[in-house]
Amino acid sequence: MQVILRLILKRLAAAALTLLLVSVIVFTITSLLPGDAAQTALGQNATPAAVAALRLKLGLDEPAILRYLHWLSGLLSGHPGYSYSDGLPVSALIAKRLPESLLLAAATAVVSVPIALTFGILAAMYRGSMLDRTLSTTALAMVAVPEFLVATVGVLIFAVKLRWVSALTFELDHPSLREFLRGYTLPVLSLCFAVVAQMARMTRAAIVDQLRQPYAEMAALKGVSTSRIVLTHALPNAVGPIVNAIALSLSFLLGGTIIVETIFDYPGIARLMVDAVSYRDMPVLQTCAMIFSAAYLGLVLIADVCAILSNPKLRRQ
Amino acid sequence: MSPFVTPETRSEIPATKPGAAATVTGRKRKSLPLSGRIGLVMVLFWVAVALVGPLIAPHAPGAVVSNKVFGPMSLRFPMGTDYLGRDMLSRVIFGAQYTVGLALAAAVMASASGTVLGLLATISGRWVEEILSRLLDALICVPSTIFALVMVAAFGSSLPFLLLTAALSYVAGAFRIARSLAVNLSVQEYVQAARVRGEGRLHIACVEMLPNMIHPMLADFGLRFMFIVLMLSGLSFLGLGVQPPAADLGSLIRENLSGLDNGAPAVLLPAIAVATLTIGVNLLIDSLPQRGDDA
Amino acid sequence: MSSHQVRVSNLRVVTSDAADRAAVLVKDVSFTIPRGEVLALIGESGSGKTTVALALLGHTRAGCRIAGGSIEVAGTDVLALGSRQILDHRRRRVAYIAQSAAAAFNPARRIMDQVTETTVVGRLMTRNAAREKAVELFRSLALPDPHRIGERYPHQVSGGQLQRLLAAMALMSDPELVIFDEPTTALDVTTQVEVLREFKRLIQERGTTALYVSHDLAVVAQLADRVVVLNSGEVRESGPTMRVLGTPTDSYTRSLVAAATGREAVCALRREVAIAASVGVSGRGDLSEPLEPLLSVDGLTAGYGKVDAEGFPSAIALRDVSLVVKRGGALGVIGESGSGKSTLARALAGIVAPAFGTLRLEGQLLEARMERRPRKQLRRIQIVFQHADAALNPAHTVAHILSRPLKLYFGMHGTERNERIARLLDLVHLDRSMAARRPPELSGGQKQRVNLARALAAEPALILCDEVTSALDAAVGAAILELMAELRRELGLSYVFISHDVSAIRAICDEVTVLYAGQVVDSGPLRRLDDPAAHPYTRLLVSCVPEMRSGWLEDAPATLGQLGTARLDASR
Amino acid sequence: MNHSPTTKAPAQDAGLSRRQVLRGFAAAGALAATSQFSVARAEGPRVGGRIRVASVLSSIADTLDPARGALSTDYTRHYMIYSGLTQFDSRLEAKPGLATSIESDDATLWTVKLRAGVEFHDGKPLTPADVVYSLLRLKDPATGSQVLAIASQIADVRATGPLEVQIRLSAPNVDLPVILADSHFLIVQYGAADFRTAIGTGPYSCVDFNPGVRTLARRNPNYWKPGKPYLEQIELVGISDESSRVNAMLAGDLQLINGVNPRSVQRIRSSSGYTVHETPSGLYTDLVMRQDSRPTNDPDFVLAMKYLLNRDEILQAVFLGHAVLANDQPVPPSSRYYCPDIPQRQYDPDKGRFLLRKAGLGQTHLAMYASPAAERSVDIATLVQESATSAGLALQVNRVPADGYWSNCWMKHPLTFGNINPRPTVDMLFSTFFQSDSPLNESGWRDARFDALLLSARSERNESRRKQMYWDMQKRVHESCGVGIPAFINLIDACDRRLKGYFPIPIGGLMGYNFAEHVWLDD
Repeated sequence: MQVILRLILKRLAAAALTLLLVSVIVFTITSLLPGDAAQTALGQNATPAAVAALRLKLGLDEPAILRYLHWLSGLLSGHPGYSYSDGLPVSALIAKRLPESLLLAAATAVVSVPIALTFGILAAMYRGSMLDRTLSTTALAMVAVPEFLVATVGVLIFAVKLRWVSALTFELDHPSLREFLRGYTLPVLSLCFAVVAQMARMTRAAIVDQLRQPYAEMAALKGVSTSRIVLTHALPNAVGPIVNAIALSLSFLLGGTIIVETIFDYPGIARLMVDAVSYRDMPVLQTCAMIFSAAYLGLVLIADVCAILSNPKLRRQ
Repeated sequence: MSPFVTPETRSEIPATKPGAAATVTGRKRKSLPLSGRIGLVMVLFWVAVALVGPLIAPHAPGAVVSNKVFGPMSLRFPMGTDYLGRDMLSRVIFGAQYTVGLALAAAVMASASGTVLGLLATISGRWVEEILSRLLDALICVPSTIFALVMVAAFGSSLPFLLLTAALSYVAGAFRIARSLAVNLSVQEYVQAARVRGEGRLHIACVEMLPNMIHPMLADFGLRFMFIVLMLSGLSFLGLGVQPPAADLGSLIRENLSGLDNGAPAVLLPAIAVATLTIGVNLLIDSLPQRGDDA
Repeated sequence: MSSHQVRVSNLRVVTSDAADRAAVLVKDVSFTIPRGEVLALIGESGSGKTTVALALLGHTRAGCRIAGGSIEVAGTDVLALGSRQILDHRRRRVAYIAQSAAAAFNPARRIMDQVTETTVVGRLMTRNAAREKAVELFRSLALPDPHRIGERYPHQVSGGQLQRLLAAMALMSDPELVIFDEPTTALDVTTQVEVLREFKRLIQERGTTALYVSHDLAVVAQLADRVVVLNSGEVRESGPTMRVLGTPTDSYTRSLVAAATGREAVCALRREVAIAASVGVSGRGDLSEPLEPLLSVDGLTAGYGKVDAEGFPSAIALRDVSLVVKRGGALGVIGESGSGKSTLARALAGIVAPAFGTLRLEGQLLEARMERRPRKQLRRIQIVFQHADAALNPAHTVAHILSRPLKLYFGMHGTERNERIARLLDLVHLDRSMAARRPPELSGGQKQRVNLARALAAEPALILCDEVTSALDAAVGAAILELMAELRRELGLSYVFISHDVSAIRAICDEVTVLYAGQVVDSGPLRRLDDPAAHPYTRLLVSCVPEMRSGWLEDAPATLGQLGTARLDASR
Repeated sequence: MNHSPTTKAPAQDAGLSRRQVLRGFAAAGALAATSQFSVARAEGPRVGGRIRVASVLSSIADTLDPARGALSTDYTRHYMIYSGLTQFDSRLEAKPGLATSIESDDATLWTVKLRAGVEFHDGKPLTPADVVYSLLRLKDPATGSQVLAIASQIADVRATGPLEVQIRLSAPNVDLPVILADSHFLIVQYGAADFRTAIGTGPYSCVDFNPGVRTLARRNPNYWKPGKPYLEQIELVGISDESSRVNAMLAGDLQLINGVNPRSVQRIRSSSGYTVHETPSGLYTDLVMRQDSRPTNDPDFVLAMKYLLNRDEILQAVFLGHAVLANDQPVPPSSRYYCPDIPQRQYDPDKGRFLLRKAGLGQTHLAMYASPAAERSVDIATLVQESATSAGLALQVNRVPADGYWSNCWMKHPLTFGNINPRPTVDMLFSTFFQSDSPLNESGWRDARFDALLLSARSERNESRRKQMYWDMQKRVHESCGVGIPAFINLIDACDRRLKGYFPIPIGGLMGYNFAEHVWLDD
């Protein structure tokens, strides 16, 4: 357990550094963006007088670096400031969006992880066979088609033509399972297309790698069936890389869903961040970046802890 | 902690020791399996289209040549017309040029600089390694689409910046892989032998390690290429990407998306083009003989 | 004939990848094993012996297939079995004991689960019955704590114990045939004796029919009733063990036996030479011995991991080691796994920085880390690694590999360098045309010769040899040793020859240092190995080297246990 | 009733004072309201039903503050929740709203009579203080108002009675009643500053507002128009992806959408349950040639580019015919001030080439900035590029992301595209985008005669003289201004066929953003 504790502590320190770097990078690039929050908010009506007035109102007259430092010190004390766009506290905006994003990610994970594992395990079990090739090519084809095309085709068939599901995902006032399924089926499936392939490939590769180990041959030679070799011998040893692939895919599900969120009008956090870019809303943008980065670092850490826990040699050290 | 004494009694099958990644180069090339050949044909086809296509394209990519939008396939317009009545065949040809050229160049840049940085991190001191790792961690943290969006918003979508953006978005992943490969290689005995001999770091990185990283990096390159193609099409979805009237294949799908419900070839054909290109690259790379691959 | 438990006739195994250039791995091999007998399948690497053994289980490795012939085990036609019947065949009738138990056990599962797996899955026994039987087998194989050892994970058990656990796993179903595939090759000699002894006892007690696959004639001589000699997939000779090993008729068998006995003979010869030489040296020592030794090591302590306040690393591999290499001398360092002998080589080379102690080369202080050593000192000490394979960059040609030290140390270019490369190849008896090849195209012996040539290119004073022959077949290894002896004579080189193999040490060294658990327990001239006054561990090591006579196993009395368990623990 | 409401008749009589005109406004407005109401009654509007409406964009910049409304979604939201002193009718003239009358003698000092008995959603009555506060805050820089420039015409607003307010302008403007119908001038409660929620006097009250996600509004039973509104609940969302928007409607998830791509019109029309509402409007996308930089300030270049606009091709290829031919001046044919006498400029590449050569610009390379922010400008740009190439001019299309386009590209580079929304009055249009010293004078065009005409027209109470001035101004723009206007774009909405009561108000889509109080849902 001490290994894990030490790993976690070390990673947390590195993560803090990484997050700081992310915020510096985001800050640097956004300060290179043309226009500021006042100009973009006024858009076509941005006369110099109006812009100056709005800048004053938003506090944009302060130097950018000072605003960044304010934001940073605010974040450290748990209060990431106010949105430039509508003056709401950033935390309130995030509080509305983050649960939605987590819900979508969770729903997608619940569907895609078992599918990917099944794909990967079956492909590994029958590697080199027709089934393997079919599954692998299917997975590739799934990811090779741009997301927005998959989503739009899905909407045309299942929402417009068949009317089985909804073409948008609305905020549900009184969610029932039926409503949930209507609203979430298409976005979840579109996202599955994007993530299943990668996880399936990694699963297959990790298991195949284990199947090449002498112990797998030994198991075969003592009369263990192929399926049992894969499931009870190779799989426990392949947990590390598989969990890692899942973690990477899940981190994608939080930040990489911008297209799906746009198409299904899903009120997720990726769209919030894109809005924040469009409106030069530095506090929101930075906070979103922090969330994505923290999620990524956290997931990778969890994956590494899982990998250690799955390995008796490391676990007992 | 002396290594186990393990006589090679398994040499009935060709040696498949870890680290012997380059055995492939030593052994005589086996002919590609069927899937690899299919992949090769697909890739060569699109490379050929990108290279010679523009010479034989019937129209300029921006020319409106028909007053019928989303026209069907016909003798005059073999791939139909697009949402403005432009010739799809010409647009797909020029689109392929952008997709193949841009994505290929970006993937090469990402993989190459990832490899170089990975090597650098491995052979340099702790501080360089730490700084590089943190920096690239920071890059990988931010979702690539959003990163690209910010980059394009800040620097515009001229070709060089698009290239740089795509490369930057994927360099971190390449770095991670290159670094883990390099770390594995750095404990190989031949690297230690070079060190004991008194070789400089540069020599160790470039001469001893690099040649043995190329093949696994190539496998990674295929995926990276596919992701860059998809990222470019994602960018075009968000209204960024290649400058009009030029368009990469993903943009072609995007701009003709409203033709989807009546099955316009203007949207289906570029989709097929993207799929065949990316699948082709991966089939080809997957079927390249890898270390210890028994499939 | 019905007494024949195993009948293999005209077995043919080919590679299946490309039909046009299918290589034949096993050519028309036939043999039988009567019930209750042990047949040994002898051959060097590449002989096809493991392929034959696996065929009895109805298994071929990926890329191979059985192209003809028939295999009958206990009346069952193995090649006619369907995929389900094959599983049953392996669960009930034939058991397999692999070379490396450490690799054959799944690291992520408890030993008991793996030992009982097939009997439970195959419904041969209930779970509880299987566990009881396993414990009983553990006990009969003299495993410590038989009730609880099954609850451990493989990494928590020593190599010799794992090998016995693997045997227990094989015997769970009371199989009709047990296949031993080099089961002791990966073990230290002292462990090997114990394991061999247990195997022999089990075979005798149970009247087991067994196929014993090995390259080691001495081991085979202890266990097998009959032998089949394989070379390049073909049977060269077969017959009763003592007849074949004693009076081989086939030329190949003769060469095998010669290599083994020859080495014994050489050893015997050198033993006497060494004794004579040491007498001679002492006689004219004052005349020829230079004032300072080539290399002297004083109080070397080294290890791995974090360094504590007093400067000790968390895992200490070497403790207060001192030794001296004379100019032109060959110092043998002998020890088993965990003795710290490889760390010694690395510390001398500067790969591992010692925590304490000083190194002196020709009287000059050597920097601990190689980065700090001047190039001239680096040049004077060259290292040759155990895995010839891993020590050569697979991406480069032999010429390129050899050219590096020439360029680095001597700034050689062009024709001069090429000529030197050619001469180096001559020196290690490699054809000059090899220069254009890459390591993957070379055989194991050739690779090790290239490694030697690379070391020689630096024109060193001292070559550190870390288990240089361990990964090679006996005959090939012997040839390398011969070459090294020759080079030493011609070039006046010094060696630090690190090995677990007593006979290899005997073949080349004139001084010996015995390492045990990171400490020097014994040292002296080579004859120290046969000195009755030597350290008990030294004597144990020597007595555990198998000899090619029947009954040796019974005569070899010593076990590590006699040294006391406390010291055994210290070695891990 | 002729094509114009009854307000027209006195207005065309030059002898009447504006004071009388505006009193007429009051009477006619009341009449119009009741007559429309009775028409609706005859068809049987049903009270009840919930609809979901999607506009083109929604983001974290969404606001409940009418002063800061920046997008059609904002305007729509604000008209749902708030009421203005006046309202637009389908001819973009002012009808009474919270004001029952707006009167002025000199078009400078205006007296506004407020409707009695109007209640805010929280039950408080509407008072002059609310009106004074609402109008004056538009002038306050701290408000961040979108109409700071227009509101600065307001010199002062004072409560002059229990239901009376006086507005003093800094200069005469006969269009004030129309300006007050604009969504930014909607009336908020006195002291309103925190717009996390909204309290207005509009037809719907705000139940939930989540920026970038949705606005949920429920029927205001105490709305000051008796019987209205009809719907029980409206959920307003913004969906930027057009195909998502159309698909979601066709899938039954939305009942009303705007910003329909011409390419989707046929598809919606052929569906059984949905219909398209198309409104010709004054919306246009124009090529802006800055007059303060080379070479776009060369009159020959400007004229050449106008000849190189292949209007028919743009109309067909870009808008599929869902647009009206324009003639390089901003007043649409539907306006009563439209000048029909100007001959239509035709696509003439030869003339274009000749003029370019004359200007010495045969081989110039020039960047042309377009953006999704300016509707269809990217497509138009590619077509312009093609025809320019045929005339020997190498134009490079620079597509720029929507965000930042207005502040950093538009009008900043020599050759950009603008996108001008319909304005309620010709005066607003001209004074914002063509007046020499207007900060938004797109092309930086300077024409002293035009400026003089504009000022005179603003205070000119004689309708025919005013019209003549506007005609002259259109001619001047057509001849020499640095904007090329190829087409007026039709506003295309689509809705569920059961949605009734829809009529166009050509200031914008969704009935000039005002659908909420007018439509009902049939069973």
